[in-house]
Amino acid sequence: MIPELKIALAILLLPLASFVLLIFFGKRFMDKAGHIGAAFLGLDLILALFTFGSRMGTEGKWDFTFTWIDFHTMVNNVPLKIDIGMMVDNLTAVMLVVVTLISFLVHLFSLAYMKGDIRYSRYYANLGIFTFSMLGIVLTNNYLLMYVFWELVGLSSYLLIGHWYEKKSASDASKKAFIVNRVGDLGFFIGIMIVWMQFSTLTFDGIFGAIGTGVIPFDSNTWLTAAGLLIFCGAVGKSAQFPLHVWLPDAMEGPTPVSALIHAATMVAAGVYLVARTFPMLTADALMVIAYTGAITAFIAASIAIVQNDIKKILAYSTVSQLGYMVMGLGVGAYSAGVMHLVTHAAFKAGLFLASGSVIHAMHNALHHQHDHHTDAQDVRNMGGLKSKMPFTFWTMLIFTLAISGVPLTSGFLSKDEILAGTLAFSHFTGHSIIPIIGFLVAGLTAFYMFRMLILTFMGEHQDKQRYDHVHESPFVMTVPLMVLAALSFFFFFSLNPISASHGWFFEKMTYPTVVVPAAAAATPTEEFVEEVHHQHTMAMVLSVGVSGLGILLAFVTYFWKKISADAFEKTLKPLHTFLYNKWYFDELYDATAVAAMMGIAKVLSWFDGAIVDGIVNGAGWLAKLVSNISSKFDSYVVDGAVNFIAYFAGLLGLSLRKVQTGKVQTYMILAIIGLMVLMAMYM
Amino acid sequence: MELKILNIGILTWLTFLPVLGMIIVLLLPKEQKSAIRWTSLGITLLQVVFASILFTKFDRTLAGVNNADTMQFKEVFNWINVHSTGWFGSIKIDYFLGIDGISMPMVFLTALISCVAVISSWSIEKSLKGYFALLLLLDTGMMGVFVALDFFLFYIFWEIMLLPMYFLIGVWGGPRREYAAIKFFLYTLLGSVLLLLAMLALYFSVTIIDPASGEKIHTFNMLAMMNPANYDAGSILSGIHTTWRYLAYVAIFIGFAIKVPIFPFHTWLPDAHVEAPTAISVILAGVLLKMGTYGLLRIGFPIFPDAAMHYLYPLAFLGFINIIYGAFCALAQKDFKKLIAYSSVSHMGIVILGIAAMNTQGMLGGMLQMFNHGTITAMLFLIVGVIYDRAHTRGVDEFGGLMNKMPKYSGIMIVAFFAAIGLPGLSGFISEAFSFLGAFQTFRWLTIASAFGIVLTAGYMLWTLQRVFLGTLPERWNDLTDINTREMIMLIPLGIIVLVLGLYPNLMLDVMNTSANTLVDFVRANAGVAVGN
Amino acid sequence: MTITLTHFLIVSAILFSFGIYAVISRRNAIMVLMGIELILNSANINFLAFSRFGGMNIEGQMAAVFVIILAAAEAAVALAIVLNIYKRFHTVNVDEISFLKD
Amino acid sequence: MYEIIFYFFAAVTIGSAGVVVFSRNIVYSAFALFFTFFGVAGIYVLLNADFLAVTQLLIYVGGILVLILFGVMLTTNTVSVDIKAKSLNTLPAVSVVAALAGLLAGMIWTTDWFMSKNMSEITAQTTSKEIGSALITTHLLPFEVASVVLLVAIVGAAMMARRESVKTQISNSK
Amino acid sequence: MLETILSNLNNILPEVVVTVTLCLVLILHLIDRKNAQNLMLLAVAGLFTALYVLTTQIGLNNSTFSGMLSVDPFATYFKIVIILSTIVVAVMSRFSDEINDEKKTSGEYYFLILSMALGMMFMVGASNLLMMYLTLEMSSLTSYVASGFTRKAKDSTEASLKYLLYGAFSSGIMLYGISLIYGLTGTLDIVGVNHVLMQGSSSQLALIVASIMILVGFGYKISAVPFHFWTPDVYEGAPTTITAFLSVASKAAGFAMMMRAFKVMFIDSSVTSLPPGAWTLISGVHIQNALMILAVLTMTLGNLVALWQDNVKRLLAYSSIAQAGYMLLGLVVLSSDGFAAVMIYFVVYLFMNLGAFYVVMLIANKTKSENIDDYKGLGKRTPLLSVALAVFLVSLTGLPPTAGFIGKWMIFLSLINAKMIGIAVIGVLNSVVSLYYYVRIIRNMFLRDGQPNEEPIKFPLAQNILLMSLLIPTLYFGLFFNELIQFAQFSVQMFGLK
Repeated sequence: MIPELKIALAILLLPLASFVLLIFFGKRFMDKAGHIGAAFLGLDLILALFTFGSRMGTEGKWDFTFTWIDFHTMVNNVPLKIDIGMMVDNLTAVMLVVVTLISFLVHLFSLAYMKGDIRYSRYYANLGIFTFSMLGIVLTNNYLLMYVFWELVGLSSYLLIGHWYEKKSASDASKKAFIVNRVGDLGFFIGIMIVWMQFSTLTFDGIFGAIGTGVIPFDSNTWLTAAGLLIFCGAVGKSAQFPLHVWLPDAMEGPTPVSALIHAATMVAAGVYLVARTFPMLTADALMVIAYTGAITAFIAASIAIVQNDIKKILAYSTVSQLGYMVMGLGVGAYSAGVMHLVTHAAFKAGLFLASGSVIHAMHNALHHQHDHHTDAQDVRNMGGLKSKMPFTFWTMLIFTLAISGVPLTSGFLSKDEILAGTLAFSHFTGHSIIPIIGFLVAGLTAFYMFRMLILTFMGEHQDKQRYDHVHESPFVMTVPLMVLAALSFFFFFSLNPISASHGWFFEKMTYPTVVVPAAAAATPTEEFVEEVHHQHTMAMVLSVGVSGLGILLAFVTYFWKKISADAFEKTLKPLHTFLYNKWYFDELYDATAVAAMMGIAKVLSWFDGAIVDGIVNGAGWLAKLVSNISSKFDSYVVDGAVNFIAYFAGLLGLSLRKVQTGKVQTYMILAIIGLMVLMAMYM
Repeated sequence: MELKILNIGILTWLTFLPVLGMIIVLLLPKEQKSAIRWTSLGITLLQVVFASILFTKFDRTLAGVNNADTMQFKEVFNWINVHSTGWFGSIKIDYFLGIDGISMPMVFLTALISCVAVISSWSIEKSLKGYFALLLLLDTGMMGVFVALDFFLFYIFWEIMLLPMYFLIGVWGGPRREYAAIKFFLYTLLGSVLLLLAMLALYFSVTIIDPASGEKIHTFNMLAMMNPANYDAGSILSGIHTTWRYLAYVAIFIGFAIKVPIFPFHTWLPDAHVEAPTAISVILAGVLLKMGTYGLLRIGFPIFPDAAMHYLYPLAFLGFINIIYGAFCALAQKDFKKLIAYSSVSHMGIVILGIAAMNTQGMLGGMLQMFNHGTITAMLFLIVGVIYDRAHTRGVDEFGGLMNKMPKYSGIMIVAFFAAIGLPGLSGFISEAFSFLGAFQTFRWLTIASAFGIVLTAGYMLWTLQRVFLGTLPERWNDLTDINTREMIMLIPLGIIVLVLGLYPNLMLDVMNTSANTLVDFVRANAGVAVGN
Repeated sequence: MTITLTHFLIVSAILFSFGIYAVISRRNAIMVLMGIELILNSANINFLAFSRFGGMNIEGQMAAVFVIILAAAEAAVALAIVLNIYKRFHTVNVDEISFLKD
Repeated sequence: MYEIIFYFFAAVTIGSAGVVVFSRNIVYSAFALFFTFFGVAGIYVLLNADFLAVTQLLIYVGGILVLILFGVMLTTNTVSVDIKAKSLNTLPAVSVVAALAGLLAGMIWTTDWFMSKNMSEITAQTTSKEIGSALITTHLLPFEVASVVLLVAIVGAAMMARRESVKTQISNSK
Repeated sequence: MLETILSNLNNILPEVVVTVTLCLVLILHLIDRKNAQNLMLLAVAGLFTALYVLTTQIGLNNSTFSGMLSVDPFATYFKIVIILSTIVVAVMSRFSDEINDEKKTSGEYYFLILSMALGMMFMVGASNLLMMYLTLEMSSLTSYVASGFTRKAKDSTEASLKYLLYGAFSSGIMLYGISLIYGLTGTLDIVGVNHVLMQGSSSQLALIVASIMILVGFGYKISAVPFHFWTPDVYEGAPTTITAFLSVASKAAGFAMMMRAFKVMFIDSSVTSLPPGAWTLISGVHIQNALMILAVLTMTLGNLVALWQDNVKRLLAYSSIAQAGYMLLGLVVLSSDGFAAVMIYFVVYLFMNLGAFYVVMLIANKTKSENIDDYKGLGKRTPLLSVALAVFLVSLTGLPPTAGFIGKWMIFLSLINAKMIGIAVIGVLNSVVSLYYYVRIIRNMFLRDGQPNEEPIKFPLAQNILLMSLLIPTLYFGLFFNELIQFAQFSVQMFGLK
C-alpha cells in the first residue's frame, strides 16, 4: 500500500474514530462533543485537501486490492475469491474534498444550531459514522464494499433523519427513507449478483476489464443492460430519482444541517457518483433509460417545488430536481458535466440548506421568545423582510440562489450549461429532443421557484411585527460556513473562463472514462460527442441564460412587484395547483398500492398461516378424533331389528370404533364373528 | 487430531458435561437455589471453554464430510456388538464422534447459546431444580446431534431433546404452553419417525467389512453410508434415481424440514416460540432450528446426492417461500415474540436457499447464516425477554419511546435489529449476501424473487423498531428500568460476535470452507454415480 | 345310503351353529353357557368322527376326553361366577351387565 | 339299521338342541339340553367311542347339567312365573349364524378329509383300554395338567361362590 | 417307563417347582389365614427357585412327554418373561390396597397367580394342539376367577363374567378349528400337522377356516382386533395387579403359543432359497396377510380409541392393544428377525408396562382414583413416582433413550429388512398418534396444577425399591441392549425346526 493510500485510509477512519469516541464516551464530553467532532473533521479536511493536491499532480490512479475471502475453489478455471480494496483517482479525490468539506462545515454550523439538543453527542456521533460511510463509498474500488458502505449510509441517514424520533413524523420519515432506499438497493444487489455470477469478481477494474474483452453476462446484451440498470436502481434510491424520490422531502424531518449534509451535498450525490463509477459498463439502452429517469425526476420535482410553502420542502424538491439534472447529464453522456454539477451543486445546495437553517433558527428563537408554538417556523408565508435583520444570511443566500438558477459567473452556470449542451448533443445524435426541452424548462422553473422563495423570505414586509423584532442574525459559527460556501459558488474555483468550463482544470482532470461496452461505444463515439457538445455550447448558453432570466423576472413580477396575483393564478388553476401541492400524489399512490398490498398480503398470509395451514394440521387431529368418534350417529340402539338389513350392516361397519365398546359382551362376540367371517371371505 | 482430558475425549466431555451438571443439580437440595444456578452456569461456561479450545485447535485444512480420516477429535468405541446369528448378521453400533467444518461452528454455537440461556434463566423461580436439570439434558441432546457420526447415535441424541423441550415449554411457558408444547412434540416426533425409517432402510442397504472380524456387516456409520461402493447390489436403496431412494430422501427431508422449519411444516414454530420462556426461545431459535439444516448437510445431501440434486429446485423454491412467507407473516404480527419467530422462518429460508444452490458460495453462505442466525435471533429473543420481564406484555403497539428510557438496551437492540436486517458490517449481511450470490448462480429468477425478502425484512424490523423504541413513551412505562448487568453479560458477547463476524467473517468461514467445498464437490460428483451396482 | 363322515360333520356343524346362535343372542348368562356346551359338543363330535373315519386314530378320542374334563371345570367356574353376578346385580341378563364400557 | 339309529340320534340331538336354543323358557332349555347330551352320546357310540359315550353321560348329564340346573334355580326367581329368557340381537345373530353355517356346509362338502384308505377293516371295538394306556403314556402330561386344572377350578369356584356377609357395595371407579 | 417319566420330569422341573409352590401356598394359607406377607414371600421364593432352575435349562432343546411339550430356548425365554412378571406382580400385590382388603382369601389369590403362571409356562412349550387348548383353558380359567377376585367391587365381578363368556366363546371356536385341523391331517401334533400339510392338500377352504378359527383363540388371548373387545372392560374392572399380569404375562404366553403354532405348523421347510432366518408359508396358508391386517387394525384401533379415554387403566388397556399390534408386526415378517424382535419387545414391555400399572396402582391406593383428571399436580406431590411413570409412558411411546425404543426399533428393523415399508410407515405413524395420549397423562402430572393444599404423597422404601427395579431396566436397556438382542436371537430356536 502506497503512502498516499495510507493517508486516504486515515481520511476514511478519522470520522469513524470520532463516531466510536462519541458513541461510547459522548456523555462524558457534555457540550464539548461537537468540538471534538469538528476537530476530527477539520483534520480530515486537511488530509483530504492534501490528497487532492497530490492526486491532481499525477496520472493514473492509486489502487490497493487484497483478497478478503478465498473460497479455495475454482469456478470456470478461475479461483473463486472475493477481492476488495480502495483506490483514489481524480473523481475520488474531488469527492473526498467535497465530502469532508461539507461535513466539516456542517459540524461547525451545528455547534450553534444543535446547541442544547438532548442528544447532542449522539448527533455528532451519527455525523461521524455518516461521513465515514460516505467516504467509504467514494474510496472503494469494488461493488461489494460499495454496497456495504451504501447500506451504512442508509443506516446513518436513518439515524440522522430520526434524530428527533419522539416525533412520529420523524420516525416515519426515517423508516420511509430506509425502506425506500432498500427497494433501490435490492436492484443494486441483484445487479451485483449478475455481475458476480459472470465475472466472479467485483472490482471495477476486473469487471470493466472483462467486459472490455467482450465478456457479457449470459452472453446477452439485454442482461448487460439489465445489470447496469439494476445497479442504477441503487442510485435511483439514494439519489431520490423517480419513482423512488418520495423519501427525500419527508427526510426534511431531520435537523437542517443534516439536510444540508446528507440530502443536498453528499448522500444523495452518492447515487450520481455510483452512475459515474458504473458509467463504463452502461450500454446505450441503459443510458437512455437513465437520461429519461433523470429528466422526468427533474421535471416532476421542479413542478412540485413551485407550489410548496415550507422552505425546506422547496429546497428538498429543488434538490431532487437538480439530482435529476445530474443523472440526466450522465445519461446523455455528458459525464464531466454531470460530475461537475454534482460538485457545484454540493456547495451551493449545502449553502442553501445551511442558510435556510439559519433562517429557521432565527425564526425558532423569535417564536420561542413569543411563546408561540403553533406558527410554523419553516413556512415562507410566515417570513418576509428578513433581509435587513439577517444580512449575512441574505447575501449568501442570494449568491446560492443565483448559482442554482444558472446565472452567469456562478459555478452553477458552468455546470448546468455543460449539461444542457450535452442534452442538445444527445438529441442531435439520437433524435430524442424531449430531453433538452425538459432541461431548459426545468432551468426556467428552477430560477422561478428559487427566487420565489428568496423573495418571500427576505424581501417585502414581515408578516408579524413583534416577531420580526425578535429575529436576529445567527452567530458566527453559523455564518462562516455560509460565507465559505458562497465563495465556492463562484466560477473561478472551477474554471477561469466564466462562460465555459470545458477548458477548465475540472474538465481536464475529470475526463470522459473509456466506455468498455463495445456496442455502446460504437453507437456514440466519444470524440464525436465531445465535439458536438462544443458545437452546441453557445446555443445552450444563450438559451439557458434566457430561460433563467425569464424565470427570475417572473418571480419578481409575481412576488416582489405583485403585478400578477399569485392567489388569483392559483385559483384559476386550482386542480393543477392541488395536484402539484400534493406532490403528484405519489405518496398516496404508493400507500394505496405498494404499502397497502404489502400489508394486505401480510395480513392475508398471517391469517392463512393461523387459519389454514394450522387449521389443516388441527383438522387432521380433529379428523382423527372424528374418525374414532363418528359413531354416535350410528348408535347401535338406533338400528334395532326393524331396520333394513343392509343398513344395519352398513351401520355396524360405520359404528366407529369407540362406541362399539358398548359394554355388552354379546355385541363383542358378534363383531368377533363378523371379523372372522371377513378374514375368511378375503381368501375365498 | 485428538484431544483428551482425563483420558476422555473432548467431544465426550462437551456432550456429557451437562449430564454431569444435571446429576449435580438433581442431588442438590431444592432450597439451594443459587447453588443450582451457579452449577448450571459453571457447567455451561466450562462447555464454552472447551468449545473455544476446540475452535482454536481445529485444523482448518481438513475437510471431513465423507472421509473419516479427516474428521477431527474422533472418538470411536464399540457400543453395541451382537455377534452374527445368521439373520441380521452382526449388529454393530459404534459410539462414533467427530467434527468437521460443518459441525464445528454448530458445536460452538450450542455451547454459547446454552450458556446464554442459563444466564437468561437466572430469574426463573418456579421449580428451579427441574428447570435447570432439563435445560442441561437438552444441552446434551443438542451437542450430541452435532458431534455424532453414527446415525443411530445421532438419532438417539435427536430424540433425547424432545422430552426436555416439551417440559420446558409446557411447564415454564406462557398461557397456551400446553398446546404449544404438544404441538412441538407431535410435529417433531412425526418428523423423526420418518427419519427412523429412512435410517433403517439405509442400514440394510449398506455393508462394510468389519475391520475387527473381517466379516461383512451392516452399519449405521454415516460416512460409510456416503460411499457408493458400500451399497449392496439389490438392496432397497441401491441404484440411482430409484423410487426408494427418492422416498427415503423425502422422508429424511421431512424429518429435517419440520425442525428447520420449512414452509408447510412450520406452524409449530410460532406457537412454541411465543409460549416458551425466553431462554427456551433462545435455544429453539438459536440451536434447534439449525439441526434441521445441519441434518440436511450431514445426512440428506451426501448420502443421497442423486435425490438431493434431483430435488434441488423444489428445495430452493421452499427456501424462497420461507423467505417471503415468513417475512409477510412477521409483518402482520402484533406480538413481539411471534414477529421474531416468523422472522426466523424467513431467515432460515435464506439458509435453505443458500445450501440449495449447491455451490461453494451458497453453501458457505447458508452455513454461515446458520451460525449468524443463531446469534442474532438469540439476541432478538433476549431483547424481547428483557422487555417482557419488565412489562409483562409483548404487544408491539403497547410500547414506544423506549429509546430514551432504556438507552443501553436500545443500543444493543439496534445492533441486533440491523444485523437481522442484514446491514453490512454486521454478521447477517455476509451470510445473506453469500447465500444469494450462490443461489443466483443456480436459480436466477427464484433468487431475484427471494431477494425481495430483504426489503420486507427491513420493513417489518424497522416498523417494529419504530413502534417499540421510537416515538413517545406511554405513561404507564415510566418506571421501566434499563437492562441490568446480568442481561448485559448475556447480550454483549453475542453482540460482539455479531460485530466481529460482520467485519471479519473469515474467522468462521475459514473453519467451514474446506468442508463446504468438499461437500459441494462430493454431492456434485456423486449425483450421477449409481450405488450398489 | 351309508352314513359317511359328512353326515356326522353336518350334525356337528348344526350343533355348532346353534351353539353360536345361543351364545350371541340369548340374554340369560346360563343360556349362553348352554350354548358354549353345545359348541364343545359339536367339536367333540368332529374329533370322534375324524378319529373313526381316519382309521381309529386314538388321538381324537383323547382330545374328546380332555374336552369333556375341561367343560366340567369350566362349567364349575362359570356357575360360580354367574352366582356371584347374581349376588351383585340381582340379574343374570348379560346385556344388563354393561357398566364397563366406553 | 345303522342308518336308522344315526338318524334317530341325529334328530334327537338337533331337535333338542333347537329347543335349547329357541325355547323362551329357560327351564325347558335346561331339560332339552339333557336330550341333546343324550343324543350326542348316542352318536359317540355310533362312532365306536363307547368310553366317551359313557363319559359324556356321566359328566355332562351327571355333572354339568346338574350344575346348570342349580344355576337356573339359584338365579331365577322360581316363585314368579317370569322365568322366560328373551333373546336379543336376533336379526344380526341369525344372519351371522346363517352365513357361518353356510360356510361350514360348503367347507364340509368340498373338503378332502384325512381318511383311512381301508374303512372296511375298522370294526367296532372298545377303546377304553387304549384310552387308559394313552393316559399314562403319551397323554400323561395333559392328564396331569387336567388334574391341576380341576384343582384350580375347584378352588376358584369355591372362592368365587362362597357367600360373604353382603354389604352395600360402592363401585370404586364409576 | 419310569426312567422316561423321570427324565421327562427333569425337563419340566420349573413347572414342577411352581406346582409345588402353589400347593405349599394353599397349605400355608390353611395353617395361617391372616398372614399375607408370608404367602407372598413363599410364592416369590418358589418363583425365584423356578427362575433359577430355568436358567439351568437355557440351551436345552428337546421334546418331552411324547411330543406334547417342547423344552427349547424359545420356550425358556418366554418362561423367563412369565416368571419375572409373576414375581413383580406378586410383590406388587402386597402393596395393593385392593388385594389387601381381601385378607381372608389371600391364599387363594397367590394360588391363582401361581396357577396362571403355571398354565402360561405350559402354554409356551405346548407343541400339540390338544395341549395348547388345554393349557390355554387352564390359564384362562384362572384368569376369569382372578379378574373377579375383589368380590366387593361390582366392576371386578362384571369383568370376570365378560371375560368368562368371551373367553369360553373364543376357545370354543378355536377348539372347533383344532378339530378341523385334526380332520385334515389326522394328527394333533404340530410337527405332524406340518408334515401332512407339506404333502399338499387340495382342501384350501377347510385349511383357511381352520387356521382362522384357531386365530380367533390366539387373537382373543393377545387381544388383537377384532377379538380384543373384552380387553378394555376386563382391564378396567379387574384388580390392577391382575390387569398388569394379564397385559404382560398372559399376552406373552399367547404370543409364544401363537408363534410356535403358526411357525411349526405352516412353515414350508422345502423352500431353501431364502436368506438365513427367513421362512415361507406352505402354499394355500394365508396367515401372513391375515396377521398383517390384524396388526394394522390392532394398533390403529388401540391408538385411536385410547385418545378418548379418561380412565388411566382403560387407557393403558387400549395402549396394550396397540402394543400387541406392534408386536404382531414382528410375526408378519415371517423371519427369525421378526420373532426375535417380538421377544425383545416382550422383555422391554415387561418392565415398562408393569411399571406403568404399578405406578397407577400406587397412585390409586392414595387417591382412590384412576381418573386422568386426578393426576393433575402429581408431579409436585410425588416427584419420583411421577417421573417414573413419565419414563414408562415415554418408553411405551417408543422414544429413545428408553427400552421401548429398542423394542420398536427391532420391530421396524425386521420390517424394513423384509422390505415391508408400507406397514412400517403405518407403524411409525401410529406411534406418533400414541404419543398424544401418553403425553396427556404426563401433561396432567407436570403441566397442570392439582387442587390447592394437597399434601405430598410419600411411599415406603420397599415400594420404591420395586419401582426402581422396574425403572432402571427400562432405562438401561435403552442404551445397552447388546445382551438382550443376543439372548433373544439365540432363543429364537424352536424344537422341531432346523
